[in-house]
Amino acid sequence: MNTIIKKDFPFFNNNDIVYLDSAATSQKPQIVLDKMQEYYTQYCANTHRGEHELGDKATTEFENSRDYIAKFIGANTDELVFTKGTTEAINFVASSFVKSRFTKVFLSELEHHSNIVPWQLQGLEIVVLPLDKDLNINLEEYEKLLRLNPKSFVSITHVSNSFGIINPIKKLINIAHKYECLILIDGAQALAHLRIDVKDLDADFYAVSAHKAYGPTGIGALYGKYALLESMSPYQGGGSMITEVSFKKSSYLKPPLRFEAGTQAIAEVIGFKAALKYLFTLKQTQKEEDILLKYAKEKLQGLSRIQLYTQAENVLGNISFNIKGVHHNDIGILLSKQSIMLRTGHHCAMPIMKKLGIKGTIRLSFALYNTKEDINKTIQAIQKAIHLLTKNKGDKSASK
Amino acid sequence: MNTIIKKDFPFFNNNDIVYLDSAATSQKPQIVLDKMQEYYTQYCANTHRGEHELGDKATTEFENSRDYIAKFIGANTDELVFTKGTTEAINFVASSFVKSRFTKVFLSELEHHSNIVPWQLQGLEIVVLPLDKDLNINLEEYEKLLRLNPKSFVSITHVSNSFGIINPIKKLINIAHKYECLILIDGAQALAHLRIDVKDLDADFYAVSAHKAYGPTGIGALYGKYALLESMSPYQGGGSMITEVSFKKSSYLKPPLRFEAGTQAIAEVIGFKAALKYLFTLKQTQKEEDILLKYAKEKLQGLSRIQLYTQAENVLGNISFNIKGVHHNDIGILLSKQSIMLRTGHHCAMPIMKKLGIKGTIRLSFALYNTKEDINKTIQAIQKAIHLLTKNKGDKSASK
Amino acid sequence: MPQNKISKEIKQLADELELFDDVMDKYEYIIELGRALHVLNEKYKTTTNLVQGCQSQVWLHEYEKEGKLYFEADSDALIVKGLVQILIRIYSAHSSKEILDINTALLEELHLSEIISSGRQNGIASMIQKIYTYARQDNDKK
Amino acid sequence: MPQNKISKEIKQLADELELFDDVMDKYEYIIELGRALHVLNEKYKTTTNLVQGCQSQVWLHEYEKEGKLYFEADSDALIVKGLVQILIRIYSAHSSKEILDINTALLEELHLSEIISSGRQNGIASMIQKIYTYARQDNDKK
Ligand SMILES: Cc1ncc(COP(=O)(O)O)c(C=O)c1O
Ligand SMILES: Cc1ncc(COP(=O)(O)O)c(C=O)c1O
Repeated sequence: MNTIIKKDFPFFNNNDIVYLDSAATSQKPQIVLDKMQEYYTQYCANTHRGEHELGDKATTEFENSRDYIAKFIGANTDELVFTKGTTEAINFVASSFVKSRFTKVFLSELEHHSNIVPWQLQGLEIVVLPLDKDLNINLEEYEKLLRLNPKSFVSITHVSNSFGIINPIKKLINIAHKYECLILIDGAQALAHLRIDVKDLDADFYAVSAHKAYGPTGIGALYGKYALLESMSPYQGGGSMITEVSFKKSSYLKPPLRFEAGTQAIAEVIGFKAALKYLFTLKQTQKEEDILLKYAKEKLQGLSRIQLYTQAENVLGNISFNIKGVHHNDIGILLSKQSIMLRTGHHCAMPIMKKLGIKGTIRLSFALYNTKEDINKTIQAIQKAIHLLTKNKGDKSASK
Repeated sequence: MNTIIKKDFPFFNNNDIVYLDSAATSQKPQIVLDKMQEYYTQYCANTHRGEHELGDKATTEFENSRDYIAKFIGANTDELVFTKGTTEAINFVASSFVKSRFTKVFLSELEHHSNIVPWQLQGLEIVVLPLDKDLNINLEEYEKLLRLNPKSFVSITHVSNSFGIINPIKKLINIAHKYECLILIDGAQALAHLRIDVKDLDADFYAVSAHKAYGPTGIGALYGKYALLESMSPYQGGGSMITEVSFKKSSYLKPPLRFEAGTQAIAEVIGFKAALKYLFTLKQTQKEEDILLKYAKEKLQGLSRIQLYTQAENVLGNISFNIKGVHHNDIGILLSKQSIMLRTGHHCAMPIMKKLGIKGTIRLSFALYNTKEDINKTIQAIQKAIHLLTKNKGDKSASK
Repeated sequence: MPQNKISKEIKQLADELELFDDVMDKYEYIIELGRALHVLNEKYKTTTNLVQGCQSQVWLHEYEKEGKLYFEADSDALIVKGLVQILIRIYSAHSSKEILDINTALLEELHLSEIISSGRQNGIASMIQKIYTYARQDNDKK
Repeated sequence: MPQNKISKEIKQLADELELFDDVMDKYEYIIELGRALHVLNEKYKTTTNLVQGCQSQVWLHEYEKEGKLYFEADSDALIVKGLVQILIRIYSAHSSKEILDINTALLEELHLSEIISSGRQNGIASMIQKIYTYARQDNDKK
């Protein structure tokens, strides 16, 4: 199955790389590139402006994409605002909503920098939700903290980008609402792997990036409940978000257009839709991804001196580990030299690294195109790297 | 010459449209699409993160693009910050620099909404620089105002998107600096048409969009003098703009990376460079564009009931007009039906429209691929439209 | 989709418009419809009746008489006036129920890109929205 | 580009590294260089001497003796240590003038992607910068 999927991705037709860094950014299927090409070569025009037919066509495709992407995550069309990515989406909420209404934000220890720094920049105090030893949020502590701090703002990742932990989002949202808190979910690592239904989850905000889910760079989206979006002031000002401008005063369109100032990432929005459509037609189940992840974990556990950081079962998309006595960076370089691309380091999640007392990890992260073959090659390459890095100095003969 | 140029643009190979809306967004040459495709299909990876060779390659191409784009406008590499476009660039300066240092901003009456609304959103008072009758900034008034308000912030467009006026930027900057003012130049309409040298101009900030200069959507840049950038706090927070993150406090990288939070528009940055490289190799002079614009103006002046809004000679890239007694929108629709795509309306510049006492104009805007043939077809189509719109009711025979 | 008087009217108009093989002739016809549009009394050109478009302005005045909804409108642009005339022919003098039974997608049969436009700032699109909102309000009263 | 002792050293190292046709053998050699790196006295592992990389840390201690600059360094990662060793072989025991005469682009001849990396957060790249900054300061004093 996954070998067939690989064929949809020109990247894999062009080289023999084992790509295990999809949590950083995924490869893109041909159809996504084609759809963007179509825009650029057949109906390239600006959107939401003066109405010639070319512009109309571009606007229609743009708005159809919004519609599709919104439906894909269970949202209404008007509740989906395009942003550069998850990072911008969170900065936007921090600046246009949370800053003026809250003084603190509750985050888990697992968060990505993109769900930490935006709050700090707005001068908000961060309260940290503690984890259990398997890196799961301690639900009792969570509820206790919110009980003591009702009407607060909470922001939590759906899936951890460094340890694959799937947080019990529905429960977390439920508890948040019980204490009249509002909650943003960082969906950067979820979109490519889980069926998301923001209405069923009852999330207040949900942020995603296209490039981690087979889509182009430079585009992402924020879902927000319409009433919340309506209460928000514009994040940026410029063309196509106004109803009236004068030097004294301007008035703004309704959401989502209110929040989309200036020329949008038009080709990218169109490519984003194509990516989700591709994802949808694959009808890949989470099960198949689970099988691969379990396979990888099993193989890794077979390595001597392996250090894993969670035994949790609610894990998806990526595994982090270290080899005791070896620097993760050394492994990363030697794997790269063997055409295996994966990320080593702090994965933009310094706080959890610090808490675990490490500088970083080696991370395998998966997408639908990965195969057991990929895992086997990787394990072999890791063994080779360990061998080179740990054998005695000058013991040249042993390396062959 | 321009017919040969048309061949570089797949859009024109695909259809017979006369495209005169390049001030909204330009068409893209094949080489730009190819370079983005190359990234997506050969070395697709995230940048500035864990260092596998694929990511290194992507980072190298990304930073080489920065280097090229910076040089193209005469800036140092470290002085170029990538943004979504001109709109975001101006919002960024308004939020991260002007807001905390100034209470007023001086703008010309010609400004685009993207150079008006961002200042309003930050609560800054706008002081309007008056125009002469030909829509040129009154330099005496300008100097007088700045003399009375030293150490202010000024923001002015290089080229007007609605009337093509080229402002005497070097002089304006000079005068601004004489009174210790700082000045941002909105270069959205200049990049595709003029050789820009920010150092020679001595601009403090200069903002551009790729998509108006043969580049992709979703990317633009802000030039800022390094000392100014260094004094600015981050605009957004997230991955890859930090040196250290903890829940208590984070520290940030130096410019420009400090201002580039989260995954960047990688393919678009690479495409942006390709666009400017294409523009550079054409070595098209401003003269050839002048000839076309003059030709169009001459032809337009031949129409009866034509209303032009400036007789200035320092005009570039676009012409706005109206036909007395006819709504611009009616002309727009009928031109579109004749495969001529141009923009009618307020062109995101309501204040100047209001000042002229009009709702909008019909705008021809040009790029290197436009030909006299394009103009001739357009004039014919306008004549046909005027004919249909102004003949007596029921006078069917006259339409043939 | 139920067949009612409105859908028949749309069908008939579509057939009529299809007779033009030259698109410019079609628009000439629309312009004539625009010229023929019943002038809207100035007192109805109010801010409430204004449906703002990005390009042209449309004023729409609605009223109910004997269970039927009536629409009168005007615009500052001629082609828009013609399109407005077409929409009035379609929607005026029908009950709110009849209007609500018609999916706006049906208007696509007219092949007038200006009528079904995704540009949310399109005056015509806003006018259609206003017609339906009015019909919904009227229907809710019952 | 002037030919001096440093450029000759680079050339010689490049020739040496080129002998490996298997890239893993080459890195094995670098690892060995890393192991052989003279241990940096703990007292020099200060924050000022730390050149922060995204991945690994490098401490670089510089000093001048009889008109020549000397470099000692350490890292927490083994391959980086090997690369550091290579850089020390290249730059240590030369005058600041000799160092400044060498364009860093010359290092590309080594074909070690980790050494000339565009990642501005690369520890090795920062180390090279620090070497040049020190050489410039030393040169300015004269
Ligand atoms: C003069 C001027 N400034 C700013 C902008 C905004 O550029 P963008 O929409 O690419 O952000 C435009 C484009 O419409 C413009 O013409
Ligand atoms: C959990 C998580 N949140 C946020 C982000 C930021 O996403 P982006 O870089 O696309 O803005 C990432 C991606 O690195 C992530 O993994």
